[in-house]
Amino acid sequence: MAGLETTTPGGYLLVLAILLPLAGIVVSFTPGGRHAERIALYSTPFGFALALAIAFCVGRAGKPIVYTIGGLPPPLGIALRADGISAVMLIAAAVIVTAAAFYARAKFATPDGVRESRGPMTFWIMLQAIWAALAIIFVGGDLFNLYVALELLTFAAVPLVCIDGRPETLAAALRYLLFALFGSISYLLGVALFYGAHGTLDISLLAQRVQATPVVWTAASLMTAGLLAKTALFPVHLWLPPAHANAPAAASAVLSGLVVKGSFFLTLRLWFYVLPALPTDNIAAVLGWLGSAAVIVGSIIALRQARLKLLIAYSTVAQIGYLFLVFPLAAGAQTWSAIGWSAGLMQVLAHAFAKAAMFFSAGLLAEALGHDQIAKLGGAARALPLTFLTIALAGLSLMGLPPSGGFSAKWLMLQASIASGQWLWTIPILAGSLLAAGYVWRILAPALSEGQVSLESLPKRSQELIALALTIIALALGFAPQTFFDFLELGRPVVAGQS
Amino acid sequence: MNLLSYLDVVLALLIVGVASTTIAARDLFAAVVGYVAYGLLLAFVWIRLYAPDVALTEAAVGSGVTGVLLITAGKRLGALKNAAPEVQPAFTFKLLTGMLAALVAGALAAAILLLPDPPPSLAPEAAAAADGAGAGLGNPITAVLMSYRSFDTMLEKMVLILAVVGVWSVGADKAWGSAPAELRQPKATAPMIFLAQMLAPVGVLIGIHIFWTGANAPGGAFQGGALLAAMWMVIMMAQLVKMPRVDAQWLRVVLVSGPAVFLIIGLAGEFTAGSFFAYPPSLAKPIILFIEAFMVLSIAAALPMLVAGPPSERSDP
Amino acid sequence: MTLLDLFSIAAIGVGTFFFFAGTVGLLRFPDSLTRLHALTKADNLGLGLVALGLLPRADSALSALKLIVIWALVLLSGSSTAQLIGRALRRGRK
Amino acid sequence: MTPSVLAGLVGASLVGLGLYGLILHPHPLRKLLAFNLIGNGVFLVFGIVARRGAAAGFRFDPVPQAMVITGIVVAFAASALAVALILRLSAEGNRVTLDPNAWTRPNDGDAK
Repeated sequence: MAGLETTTPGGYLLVLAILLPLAGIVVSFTPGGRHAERIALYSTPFGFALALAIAFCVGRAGKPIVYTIGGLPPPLGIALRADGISAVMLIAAAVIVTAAAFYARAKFATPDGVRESRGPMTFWIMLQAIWAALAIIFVGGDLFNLYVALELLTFAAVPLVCIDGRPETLAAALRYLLFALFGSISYLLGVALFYGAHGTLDISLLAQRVQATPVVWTAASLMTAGLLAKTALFPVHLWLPPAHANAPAAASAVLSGLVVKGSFFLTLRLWFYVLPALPTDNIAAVLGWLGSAAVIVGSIIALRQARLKLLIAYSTVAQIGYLFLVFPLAAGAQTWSAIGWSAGLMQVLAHAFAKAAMFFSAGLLAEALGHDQIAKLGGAARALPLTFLTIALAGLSLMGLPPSGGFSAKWLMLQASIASGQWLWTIPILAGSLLAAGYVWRILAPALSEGQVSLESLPKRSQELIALALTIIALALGFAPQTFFDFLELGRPVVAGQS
Repeated sequence: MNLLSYLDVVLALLIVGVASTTIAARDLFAAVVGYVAYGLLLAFVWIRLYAPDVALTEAAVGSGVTGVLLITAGKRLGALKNAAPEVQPAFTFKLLTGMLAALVAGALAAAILLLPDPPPSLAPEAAAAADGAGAGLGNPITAVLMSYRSFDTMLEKMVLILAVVGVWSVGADKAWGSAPAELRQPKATAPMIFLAQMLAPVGVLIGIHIFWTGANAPGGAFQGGALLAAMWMVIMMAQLVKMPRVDAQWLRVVLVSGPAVFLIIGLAGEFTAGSFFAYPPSLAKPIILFIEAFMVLSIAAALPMLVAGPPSERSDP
Repeated sequence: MTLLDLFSIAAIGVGTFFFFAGTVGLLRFPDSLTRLHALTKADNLGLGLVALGLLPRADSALSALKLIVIWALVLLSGSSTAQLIGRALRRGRK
Repeated sequence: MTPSVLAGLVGASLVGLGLYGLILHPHPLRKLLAFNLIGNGVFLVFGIVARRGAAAGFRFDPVPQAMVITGIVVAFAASALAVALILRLSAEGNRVTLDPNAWTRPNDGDAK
């Protein structure tokens, strides 16, 4: 059979990037205890190196790199493909997972005197599982394979939410699980219909075959609905704040920074890679409106929170809203759609780093003060200067003030909406920034005010520096050169004649 | 319409009817029992769709082990005496939900009826590949699971491991390491012990047989493993063996053996057959059976552990 | 039609009748113990007769053996669970 | 009406029934049952797709059938995790509810 896809140079790296954390789980599980922690920590540099190597190969080839598993090409076999966005997301995941792992050493060390304990064992295994699942999501080329990856992500994320075992965290985890299961099953139903209509689940083969038939529309709607439930886009965001606010800080950072991006990434894959040939104006508008509503509603609720971690979690709801503006702003093959695409991806990255740093800092704050009530933060900034510097700088990126990745993202979004004549989207973009300034100020104002706080303990300097480092990445993204945005375009199918 | 078609219609109505009662039942336990009965009926539909492998899996896992899980859960919830009366949702909410559900079901039914004709299929490709990558396996489903889509199957084994860790992690801190609560309390009765003693040896044999024939006929690692899992649960219910401690090394090794062997052989494929998760053609069938043997063990250990729940403090000696 | 065919028809027919009677009993009998009684009749006799009727039609000795094993297994599990349910009922009454 | 069409209608009804129960039932175990109904409906759709794909001497397309087997095992694992959470939650209090606020003790400001 001619025309079947074959493995490209460097393709084997994609398999290794997935198998490394999976092997980590297998090896951690049997001896357990301290070994799980060591294996997770020691594998991070290798994972990071693999992500860099994949990015290098993609950049050198100038097109996606491919691996056909078992040497069996699609449609019968499964292909892995890494393009520009896959490579960048792999690097971002490696950085944040590494940061979370080193940050979590303080809380999730196996205590002396026991061979193994519940919290650490769960955390180190699930952290590796999240990494593995995200790696598959970023490079997977087969919709059913991606379903299994989504489930892997769910099974890894839910136990992290209730890792400390309080009843409210159990309730949050259960609610998260039910939403996530609904999301997966809805996605799977769409997968079944796609297979029934076109006899393949390979993304690039489907892209050549799909037509705007009712079956395809039903399949795409079901998959999108499922992915939105998992991404917590308004109005199916209800599970997110309690889940993300109640998890331990290291887990919250990974959940808010990366896990919700996994299902968002698949939404991008679906509409921009599987269905680029479809006239998607209406769907893009609906997603844009839902995103705008999320920005406004999420920010307003964030403004009213009494607890810092809940405020940050609602801010995630709002910032996720921005992501969905990419659908109207990057549609089709206009000159502005490249700007919209860059803006969307920049928002993914900037939010991932800034939000992870924010949760890390909130965790340090709660540990040092013994609470995370915003009203009782008076004078805390003087007691914990480095932590509050991180919160302020990360807040800068969330608001979208220069110089920061958040600024770049929002600036590019404004450009794309004006260039495309869709000026209506500028309203939620600007309003969201103002509201974000409001909720960041709500944290900083009492902290900077006069007052005396009693510290239960001092945060570890290394943990503070990890949070600061992530913030600096979020700010540095604001200086990303044009080559970076060109890299993000690698492998993105652009169909002429659509708008 | 012949007789079989009438029976099909009766079966369809029966399934939808029983499914409705599990949704409509006022009592939690009645809903659970209805669900188990419904699962068995569903296995017949799979037979009618020429899917004996799925029918076996549905009967063993989808209805059987899931049934044990749900009934145990219903019983434990009932024992807690806290199934407080549920707040009934408002009528308008019910109406709106009903309309949404009907809309989704209608759209789905329409989509199914509108599936293209002639239908696309990978069956010809699978048939063509049966001698090469299909590795001479007579059962095309085993070939798909273990060769063309072995990556999915390996990941799904990982999902089972994560689910076990997840279920264990729900327990109390101080219980970690100890055994889950016994499936049947307080004491096994004589008929239960008799049943376990008589049934288990036969069941284990049949389980191994189903796994072994799975290479060429309906059956395979999933179905065989599920049967072995059921036998282990029967023996544990009769308290002929104790529930294992979750930190027992042998249990962890057995649980992880399936994915571990799969992973190692998948990695080795790069050197023996030129690609990850490829098998050398001459050895493909024995290698696949080798991997499947460990998968059977993993499944047989994982399913009972998932049913048993988190480690419990009470079971400490 | 051979004698064996006639035998099959007769055995399966009677077996089906026992299933029918058992089902009617399950639906109509007043309490759990009597319902249990009806059910076990269907399982043991009904299935046994159906298996017996199918025996001459088995295409190999192995599949004939399978039929017998199926019946024996159902007999075993049916009688044991009937015992278990009965005991549970007695405990409940006390 | 062929078995595939009939099974398709059953599948669609199961998805509808399950969705209704999933949204409406307050008790998480009932929600879980409803989720399993949806799951079965989805698997049936795969089954129909497989049956329709009969070709080349096969009475079914093996690929979707293999996917159903994977799906059934994953769905069971999901049910087990949910049951574990439900049982633990019910051991904590006298009402099983999904509302985390209902579990928050008054004056609970700490994030520990």
